Amino acid sequence: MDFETFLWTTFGAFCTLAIFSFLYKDNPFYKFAEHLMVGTATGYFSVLLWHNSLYPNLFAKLADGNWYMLWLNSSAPWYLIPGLLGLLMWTRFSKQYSWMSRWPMALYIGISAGLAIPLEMSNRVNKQLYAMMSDISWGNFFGSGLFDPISGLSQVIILVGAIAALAYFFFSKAHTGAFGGLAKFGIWILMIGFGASFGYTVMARISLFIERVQFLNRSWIQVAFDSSNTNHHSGYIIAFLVVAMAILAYIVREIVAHLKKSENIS
Amino acid sequence: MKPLLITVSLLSLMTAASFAQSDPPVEQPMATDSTMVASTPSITPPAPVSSLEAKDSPDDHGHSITLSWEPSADDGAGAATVTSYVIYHSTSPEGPFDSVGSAISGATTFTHSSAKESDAAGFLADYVDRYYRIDAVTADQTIRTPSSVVGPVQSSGQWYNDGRTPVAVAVAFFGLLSLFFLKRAKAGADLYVRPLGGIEAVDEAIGRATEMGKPILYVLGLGTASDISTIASFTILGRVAKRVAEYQTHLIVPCYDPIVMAVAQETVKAAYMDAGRPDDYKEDMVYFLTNSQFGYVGAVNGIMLRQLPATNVYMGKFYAESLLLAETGALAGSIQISGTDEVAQIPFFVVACDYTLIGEELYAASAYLGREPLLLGSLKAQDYAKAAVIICALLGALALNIAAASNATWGLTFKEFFKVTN
Amino acid sequence: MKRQIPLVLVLIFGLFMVIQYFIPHESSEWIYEYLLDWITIIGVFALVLGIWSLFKVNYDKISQRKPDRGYSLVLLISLFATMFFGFFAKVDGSWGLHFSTADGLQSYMYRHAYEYIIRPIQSTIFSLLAFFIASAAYRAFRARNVLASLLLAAALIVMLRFNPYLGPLGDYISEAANWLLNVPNLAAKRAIVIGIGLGMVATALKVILGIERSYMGKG
Amino acid sequence: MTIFEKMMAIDRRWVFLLLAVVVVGTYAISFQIPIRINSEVRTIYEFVDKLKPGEIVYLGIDYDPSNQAELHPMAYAVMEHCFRKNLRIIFCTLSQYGPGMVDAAIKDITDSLKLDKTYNGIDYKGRELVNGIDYVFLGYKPYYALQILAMGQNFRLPFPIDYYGQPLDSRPMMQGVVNYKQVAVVIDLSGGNITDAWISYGQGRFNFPLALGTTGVMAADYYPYLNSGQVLGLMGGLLGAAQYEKLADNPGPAVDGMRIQVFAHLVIIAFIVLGNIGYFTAKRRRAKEGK
Repeated sequence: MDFETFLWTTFGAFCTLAIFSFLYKDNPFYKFAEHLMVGTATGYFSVLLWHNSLYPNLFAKLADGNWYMLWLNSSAPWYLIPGLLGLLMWTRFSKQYSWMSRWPMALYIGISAGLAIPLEMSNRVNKQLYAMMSDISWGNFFGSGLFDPISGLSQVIILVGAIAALAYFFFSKAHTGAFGGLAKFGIWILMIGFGASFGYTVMARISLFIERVQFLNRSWIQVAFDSSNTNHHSGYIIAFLVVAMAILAYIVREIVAHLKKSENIS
Repeated sequence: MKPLLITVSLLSLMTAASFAQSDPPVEQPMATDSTMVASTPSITPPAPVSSLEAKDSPDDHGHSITLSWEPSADDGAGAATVTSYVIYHSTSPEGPFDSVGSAISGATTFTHSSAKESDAAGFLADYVDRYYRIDAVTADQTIRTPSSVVGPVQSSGQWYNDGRTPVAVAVAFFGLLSLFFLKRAKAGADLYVRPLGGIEAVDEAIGRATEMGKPILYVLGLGTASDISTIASFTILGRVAKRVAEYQTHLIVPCYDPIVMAVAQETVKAAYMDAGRPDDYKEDMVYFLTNSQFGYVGAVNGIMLRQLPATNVYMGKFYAESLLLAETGALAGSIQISGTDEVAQIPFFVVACDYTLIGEELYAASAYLGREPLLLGSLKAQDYAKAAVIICALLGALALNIAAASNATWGLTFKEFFKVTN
Repeated sequence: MKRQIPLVLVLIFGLFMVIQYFIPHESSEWIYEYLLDWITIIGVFALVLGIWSLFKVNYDKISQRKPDRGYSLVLLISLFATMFFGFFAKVDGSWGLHFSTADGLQSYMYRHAYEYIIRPIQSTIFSLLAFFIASAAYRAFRARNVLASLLLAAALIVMLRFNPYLGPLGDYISEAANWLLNVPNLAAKRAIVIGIGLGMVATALKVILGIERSYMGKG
Repeated sequence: MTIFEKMMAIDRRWVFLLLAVVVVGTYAISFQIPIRINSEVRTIYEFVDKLKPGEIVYLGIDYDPSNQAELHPMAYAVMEHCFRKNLRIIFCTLSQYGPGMVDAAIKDITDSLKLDKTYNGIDYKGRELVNGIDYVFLGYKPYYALQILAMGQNFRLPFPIDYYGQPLDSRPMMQGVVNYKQVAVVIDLSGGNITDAWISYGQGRFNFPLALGTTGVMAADYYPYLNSGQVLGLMGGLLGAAQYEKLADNPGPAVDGMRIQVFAHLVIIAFIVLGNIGYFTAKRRRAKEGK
């Protein structure tokens, strides 16, 4: 790794440690990294939206290359409409005309809502209902080769469990009597499902932390002390030490403050 | 933006298909190589495909022909000699025929289509007579047997998608059900709804914030204004903001998406007007943070620990940040109420928040908070729809199992009625 | 006028999109794609409002000399610097701001801002989940009642699924864990998804019909 | 505050600290943990272990870098095992981003094989792997299903020359090797649809012994094929890789990863248990005092 890349990596490592310091408590390092992230990321994604979305989807269609000549040469003049609607959003800068920004907002929400109705009905209701209709292999219960009550029973539980959990979501029926029992079974199924999903995710989350530890170790600490860095060898170590000392200084300060506080109390 | 995603993936699939057409699938072996000939067992020409049919593809926008056939007799027998089928196309029965793609052995259908109008090279014009032929090809590409030519056939676009009829039925059924209950609600029918824990907590939590003199943090999540869960969250925000205005507590609404911010500003402003306190509304209650997922989380976490809100409300679309937000909120000692339709995130909210609206409860929340008869009427429609789903599922399972027991196929026929294709 | 026109727009475009779903014909597809473009374009225009809001909140902090104003300065500098570098590039041998070509995306600072600022911070915030999942489990998994016990038991079984210190019990636990993930979990998800689907359709319907209009503001 | 009440209300920073210490500690210090071996992994290992020197293994590296974390350890464990047993390997990738990865892996394994090693009590002398004698790398071709079928006819049809530009016929190891019939076992490592193609187009048509390595999430979907005998063994995710490493007595990245995971999970479980002990004791005490 060349020295320049190493300096960048050191900055990345500093940001990494600054974010981790949040686990102890809110502190200046975290605040710095947080505000840096908000600024940089907003700038980054805004530019990306311009280059990948607004320019090709609007200006390129209206202007054939020269965005400042958008009233000329347009290959798709009907794209003036969304352009104007977009401009209407800017009426929000004025108090008097800000009501006009409701038009594009209404369009946005109307189109989205209309899009969702058949799509969500199909994807979430029709397709799940189709999947619920299962051919339960009763043969598994009653002889015929392998006796496998678990898999037969499992299919029944999937069907009945889903029905019970749906019953739990009934809003206009009190959870009493037999229906209450069904709804209760439903919430049990929901809770078991939630617990299992939670437990299953732990592994992936731990992996995320391992990946960060690997980054700090392989890409930063090991590089800093790599003796094959003949050029600027001391530079690598100094850069490393600057970050390490800053963090150490903060820890010492915290400990001293803590000790003083407990002295005052006693 | 799911529909967009689907469109994009469909498009890329089509593009891939058009690439497939220009690229011969298997390179020609070096048949002149002497060792090669020695080690390759000789291949006899395979039988051709039979019953080749070409039809306009159903339920589409046109520019597409679907072919179907019976596989060659040499397909799949032992170390099958047929490895692929190459599809040839021409606009005249005499040819010349061009290869337009290939299908793997065992396949019995192929769709000849063009990706897009703009893709001039692959453009397949509608209402043009077309003829097709299929070669059964062995692993050695030079040994192949052509089928007879079929045609003419024309492609065209349809005005109704037959495969989506079950969705049309479901939407119509649900729409009518909703209208029926809305009408009843308008007429003043008394509609019961059972109490919901998370909803009752909202009022309590706002009261608590007022007592403590601390703000309320409302997080609309990572959705855009095109997500229905975010739209549902707007209406909940409206109710919450109205109470907040009445109690004269401070409200913080940091946003991830600029349109969501604009809509949320309108919502909160209207709520303050409703509460009769338009002057208490401040522009800086609803503001934009960043459109980066983890930048947003980092900043909201900072707000929680610095401004120590009494209550955090999370409603809308949440991804991995659900637990990051909820745990930090718990650390700050805030009461937390959450609701999301993102199934994978519900467990984390359930574990880390005081109250969680699970899935559909999020959509019911605005009706609960508003207590307007019209909104309650739509809850009733939802319940009846759920009952219909349960009944259909039971009937389907019953039909399948009874029919299977008597070796009949009508169970499957019943099930297929519910299938959405295309 | 101010309130009626938006509601009419919602109704017309909403209904059109519902019907469009069932029409595969080219013309309907063309309008569909065109309308999706509208949404995207409106969204990008709105970003200016967002950036203005971000700027104003932080500028106010600085001008009112609030305690944490230094961080606001960091935010604003990094925001405008990144935007500048996203457009600033060398094209045809001369440096300048280029809006109509995407050369800025390849510029040194813009790429490095992503690689060495956004990426490490992003993955580190994400990785905080490893800790929060632990603290949430410790705090919330108490067998207070039946529901909490079920949640706890299911989570524990799944978390123990590959633990090597359980001896022969381990096989049963790992099978039980698989069963939990594939049976009750599937049933629960199915019910939630159907419920959500109906809730979404109901909400969207209320929006289109103008019954739910609190998002539209007043006056 | 009694000790039990304290157990219920440990500052979460202690949870964070202990978790961090355990993860970093188990990452830094390499030690052995017992790994329970599932029969579906054992069958693969034993099948490979019983092959005679000189027999040919087809190793399909059909994943892209996004699945590297889970599947790469499997590839390394299998390669090391095969080459130490003096088996020969036909490498092939049907994933677009595979070739560079396979080439790098071959270089790694060549270096590793130069060292003397002892596995399961048997000493293996280091040796130099020779391209064309110990292994061939066929390279990459698109349309995986077609290639799987074509290789069933003759490897030379889709791959007349190998990745390094040598005609397959000029490779000593490929003399007399026509198709799957001359291959002892096909081991496919994949994170997607290619697995299905190997089952239906490969094993289904040509009936060779097929062993699979999949990502952890996918594994559950392939157990039916194990029961029906179409697949002789199955390695699922990091755990499967760790089991193979353990069987081959060659602990590597998968065992390391599992070690960290196991102990991190144990920390979380320990805190949950602690909280519950505290909760129940405090509850009982309160009940007693109430009386």
